[in-house]
Amino acid sequence: MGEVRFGQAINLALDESLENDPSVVVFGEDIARPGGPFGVTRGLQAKYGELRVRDTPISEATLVSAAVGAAMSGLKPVVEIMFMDFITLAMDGLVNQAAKARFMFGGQCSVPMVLRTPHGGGLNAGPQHSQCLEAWCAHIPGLKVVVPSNPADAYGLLKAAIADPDPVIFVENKALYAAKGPMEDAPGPLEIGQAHIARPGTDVTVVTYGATVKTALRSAGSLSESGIELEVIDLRSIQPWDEATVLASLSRTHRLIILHEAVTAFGTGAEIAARMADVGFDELDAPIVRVGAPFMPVPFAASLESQYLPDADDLIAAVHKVLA
Amino acid sequence: MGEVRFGQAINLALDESLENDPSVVVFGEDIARPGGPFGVTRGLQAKYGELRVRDTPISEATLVSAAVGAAMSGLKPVVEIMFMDFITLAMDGLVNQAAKARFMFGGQCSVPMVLRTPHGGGLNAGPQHSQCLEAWCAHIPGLKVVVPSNPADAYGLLKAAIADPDPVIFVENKALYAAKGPMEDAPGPLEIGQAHIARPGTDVTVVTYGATVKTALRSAGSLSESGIELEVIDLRSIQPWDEATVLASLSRTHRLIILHEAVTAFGTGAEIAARMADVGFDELDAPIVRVGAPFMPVPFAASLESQYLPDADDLIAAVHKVLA
Amino acid sequence: MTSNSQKRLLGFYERMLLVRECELKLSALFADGEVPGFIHLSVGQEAVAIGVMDALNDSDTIASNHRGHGHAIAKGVDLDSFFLEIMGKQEGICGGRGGSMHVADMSVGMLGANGIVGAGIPLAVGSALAHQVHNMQNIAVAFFGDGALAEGVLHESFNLASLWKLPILFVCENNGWSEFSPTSMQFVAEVRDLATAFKMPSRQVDGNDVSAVADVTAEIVSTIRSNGGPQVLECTTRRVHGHYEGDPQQYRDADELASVSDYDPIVLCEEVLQKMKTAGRDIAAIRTRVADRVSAATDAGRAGTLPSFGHLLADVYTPARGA
Amino acid sequence: MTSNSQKRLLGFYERMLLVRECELKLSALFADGEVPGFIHLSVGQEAVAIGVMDALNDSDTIASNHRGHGHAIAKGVDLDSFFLEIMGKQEGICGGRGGSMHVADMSVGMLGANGIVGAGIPLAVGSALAHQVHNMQNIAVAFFGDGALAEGVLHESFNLASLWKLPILFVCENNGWSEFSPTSMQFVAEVRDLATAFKMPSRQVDGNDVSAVADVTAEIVSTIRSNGGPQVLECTTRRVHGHYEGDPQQYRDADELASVSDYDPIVLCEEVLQKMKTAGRDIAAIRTRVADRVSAATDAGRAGTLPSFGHLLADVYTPARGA
Ligand SMILES: Cc1ncc(C[n+]2csc(CCOP(=O)(O)OP(=O)(O)O)c2C)c(N)n1
Ligand SMILES: Cc1ncc(C[n+]2csc(CCOP(=O)(O)OP(=O)(O)O)c2C)c(N)n1
Ligand SMILES: [Mg+2]
Ligand SMILES: [Mg+2]
Repeated sequence: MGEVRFGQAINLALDESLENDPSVVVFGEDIARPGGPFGVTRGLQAKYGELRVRDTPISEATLVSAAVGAAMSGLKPVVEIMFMDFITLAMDGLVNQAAKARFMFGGQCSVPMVLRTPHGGGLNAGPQHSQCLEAWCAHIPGLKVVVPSNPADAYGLLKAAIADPDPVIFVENKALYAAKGPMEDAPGPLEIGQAHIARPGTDVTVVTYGATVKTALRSAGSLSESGIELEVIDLRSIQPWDEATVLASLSRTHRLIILHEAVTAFGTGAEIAARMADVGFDELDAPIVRVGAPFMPVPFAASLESQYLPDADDLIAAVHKVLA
Repeated sequence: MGEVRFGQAINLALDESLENDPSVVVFGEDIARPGGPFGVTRGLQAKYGELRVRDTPISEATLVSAAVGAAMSGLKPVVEIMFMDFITLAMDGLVNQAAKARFMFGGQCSVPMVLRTPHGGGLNAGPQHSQCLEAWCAHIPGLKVVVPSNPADAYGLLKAAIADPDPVIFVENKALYAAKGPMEDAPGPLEIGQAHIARPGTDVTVVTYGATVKTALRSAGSLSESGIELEVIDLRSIQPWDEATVLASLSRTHRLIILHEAVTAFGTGAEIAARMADVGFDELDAPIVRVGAPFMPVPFAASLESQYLPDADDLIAAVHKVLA
Repeated sequence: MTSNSQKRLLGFYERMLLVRECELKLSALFADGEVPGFIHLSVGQEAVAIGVMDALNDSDTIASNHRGHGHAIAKGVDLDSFFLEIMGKQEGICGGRGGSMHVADMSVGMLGANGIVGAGIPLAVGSALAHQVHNMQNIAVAFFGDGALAEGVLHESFNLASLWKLPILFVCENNGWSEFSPTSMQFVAEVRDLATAFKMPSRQVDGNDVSAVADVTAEIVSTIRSNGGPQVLECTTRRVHGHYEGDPQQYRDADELASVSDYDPIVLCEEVLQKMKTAGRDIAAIRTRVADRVSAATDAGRAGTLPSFGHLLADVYTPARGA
Repeated sequence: MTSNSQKRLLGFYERMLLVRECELKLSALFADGEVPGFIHLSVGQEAVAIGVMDALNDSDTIASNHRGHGHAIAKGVDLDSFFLEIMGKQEGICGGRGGSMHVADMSVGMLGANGIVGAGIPLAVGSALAHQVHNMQNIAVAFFGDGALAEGVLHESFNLASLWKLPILFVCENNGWSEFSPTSMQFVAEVRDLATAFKMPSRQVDGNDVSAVADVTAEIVSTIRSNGGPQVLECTTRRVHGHYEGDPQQYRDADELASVSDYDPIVLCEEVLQKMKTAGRDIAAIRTRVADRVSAATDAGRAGTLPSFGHLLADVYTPARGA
């Protein structure tokens, strides 16, 4: 298939899922006729009709809860929340309904729905349009949380998410939409919960996901020139997350850094660090260092946001710290 | 003052705050005339009138956002959300408005509001009336999160929270409402962000907060008989949390356990463990162990819930693990 | 000879009585400590559940609320499994994980009671969306109280259902109270005015008159099934017990509380049956049958085992096929 | 001689023109890369902001939305600080941390633009609550678009405001579009019907006729100030530019888009001024003044410094007194 863009890969996964499974429906604000705020859902309504691909009113709470009710009644809804900041309006549906229905009804039903939503900064979109709130979802038993880092993974993980019987939060870093990457001709779904070693290395394990995988790979390239070999693990999904792969890597490198765009404090990195400080304790030769956003809202001004976002320099400083 | 109950201490703090500051208002569902679902706000409307102490409709999203707007306009609202599970309905107000207003408006205003809400199990109230979601709030820059463990602290921390210029989430474990504890005659406010060493010890540091402080103290008592001395740190507030006190304790005991009722994964304990695996790494002589709820919704049946909740046995097992 | 209308009414009577006796039994079991947690009874409101459900099929879906025992029983959940659940037993319909506030039975289209006020409303909207996409003539029904009227999802759901012409019936059970506060302190609009604003037909019915509820619902449901779009039904009724069992209801006016028995839907039904000259033995037979069923369900509930914790962690997500 | 009504209209004209010229300048600056992020312009909708704000005092509060430039300018935010903010400068009214979607000025009761559709509505309710408790005759105004009508907080806020008789005016700026979707695909109810359901008086006004907006608002506001409780005002208007700058509006019918200039509130105002035989030099003077102010603000914006990151972390919470 050659090179595709991240957004295209998502479109393709939606397209094929709609094509192959009549129970798949797609809805969200401005996703159908206009094709989505980032153009990701373009063409789907024309192809699959107004019954299955719908524009909705601005009613996030009801959209998500309706997806739950629809999933309990035989559909596989893929609902889009335009910016992850807006899931704040829909947490009841996600947390009290979607996440719990299967368990609290004694396994009588599953809730096969996907919530797609973009997170992340880089567009100077300001404090209410840039947040990375995936750690919230990962804290909730019953939800799965997937964060792809490149087009091929976005495709494979979204196919898997739509096929998954349980509710999956599918997080798309909006800075990636235009990114290009290679994709096989007839790719299959990826397994949710399986990490990918994006670059093998011997000195420091860097665990990351989403847009910061690129940051880590870039840093790995430049550090390699000075003889430091990072092993970059792309988690792909943070709930469940691939503890075995991380632990195995740590057992080789004995040094661990976790990198993500979300606020460091109480973020995804905290769980990985905490877990490794327990089960991986004997393997650790250095402090576990987390690299993430500082404890503040995402500031608007370009000069502020660029300093706010964790970057290669931050990662390299952390590498030097764990190697000191 | 002798012994008071946890609920009474909260009532007293509200009463005095209403008395001393005409800008304090209190509202929530069934809190005024009926005196609150747990009787905590009893008598306040009779004393301070219908203008300042109000029953509200069941509209959590608007209650919290209205508290924000009121706080920006000169009031100090104390809003109650009946169960912490229901903050899912009000996260926009908390996260996108309350937490960010000061920062994103360049410091033009503060948002002096308090959101009181009960968390926790033990009442067989089931999966939608028992959750501990404080880690969500602690992940959000701009919010403070306070969780008292006893009546005197509840009083002192609530007085501080109401006086605080920033939004404070005040979390009350509902299993504590009837608990009694000593209180001084004219107690002052406590400082938010300062932990309390509830029991000094030399062998293992146990960091906890809220209802599980009692669990830790009980275990400490019984372990002491077999010569193991736990140092029990009651965090009192988890955002900000008292890193210095925890680190100092770890530097004495070299062993760390974090205990809370919330789900372990991606919970408050993760942040504390992660931080100590970084800044406290050199002090650690054993894996950091977290004790919390398993990764599942809170089950209803008494036989299930009692096994679900982390208890003294779980803590003692963890102590033996870090001492092994 | 028993006329058809008499037969129909006897059916309503028996089903209402079943709900009533189940709940009174649960109340007693609760008082004795055999039911954990807290329970909300629909005593006095049985005509709504029975009347509405009379018009529904098993393939229609309902979403209920915290006061959902009547909805569950009326929709056809197995009574033993129901008692077992509320008593927190392994054999309960939800394995003891949900209890009173989360009784559900997917096999009869009962998508669950709900602990979050208003939350069932958008769930039912989603279910109606599924019916519409599947084009199966099924409908979804959302049951909610007057207290839920103040939740934003009601508004969003009214709009979405009307905009998309979904096959859904919104049933507001207006019992005048929302916990310890009267409706007048909670909500200023009338349900019918809201429905009108959202361009949905609405009806108001005496929710304590089971025949009236059933008749109106039957009309409405047949319109909805023929692609008539969403409708709203407000049933005025009375809450007899406290908000939850153990609530002494001190906030209620003594006269008002005393008067609730005048509206008892079961008593009213029995009066009509008597006017119809229904044979006393028919009523007596119903009473016996109901008492027997409730006592059998109680026995079943008591005989259930305490759920074991062991396998729960593996059951948060759907097990992989073949696993 | 200039009559009083002429003077008033000239005032409106000048203020609307100021909003317009500011936004057109921002549009150009955005195209040139001098404004980061994205911006939503209110071109064509200026009469609403200017007309409504004419009835308000500095101590009245407003909560705005993503399309808030007009509201901010009309409420009196300092123009230099406004440009500085939108251009992401340290000296901006919010220190460059908020930008276009978060312009706020507490000193004139502007509680902020808002990036969350509908979110300003309950904020204004809270502000009105503060006014009521303080008993100061101040009122709060919520500005929101037709798209926000579908958010649940609207319903909750209508109810709470009406229940508590809060001094609040809900202003719906109905420009027929919600991003790329027409209102007809978004919301089925009429604003006035909702207001009526919630027992609030409501008015509908041609939102492109600044005098009409000002007159109606003045009436409403004086009623609210005398403890008349909440009211609703719907202003019908047109969005001229895209949802955000850079939006090519391909989803809009060419004729409809072409017709928007017929409704331009500034052109309409100028026509009335001409009918009143207003001296050409008065209008020319206004144009010059406005152009000068905008160009001064642009210069100020450009002269601003890039905000420094250093102290930000210490400014998430309110510094301790004396610190
Ligand atoms: C979101 C939410 N808020 C508050 C509650 C607490 N609560 C449970 S029932 C109830 C009153 C509901 O009143 P209504 O809808 O009229 O139902 P009724 O109890 O009268 O049947 C309240 C406030 C809740 N369960 N969920
Ligand atoms: C909660 C939320 N959902 C969606 C969006 C994205 N969004 C921004 S503006 C807008 C349309 C708003 O339409 P309307 O309220 O009519 O205002 P207008 O843009 O027409 O002025 C949408 C969907 C948002 N910012 N917040
Ligand atoms: Mg009620
Ligand atoms: Mg609009």
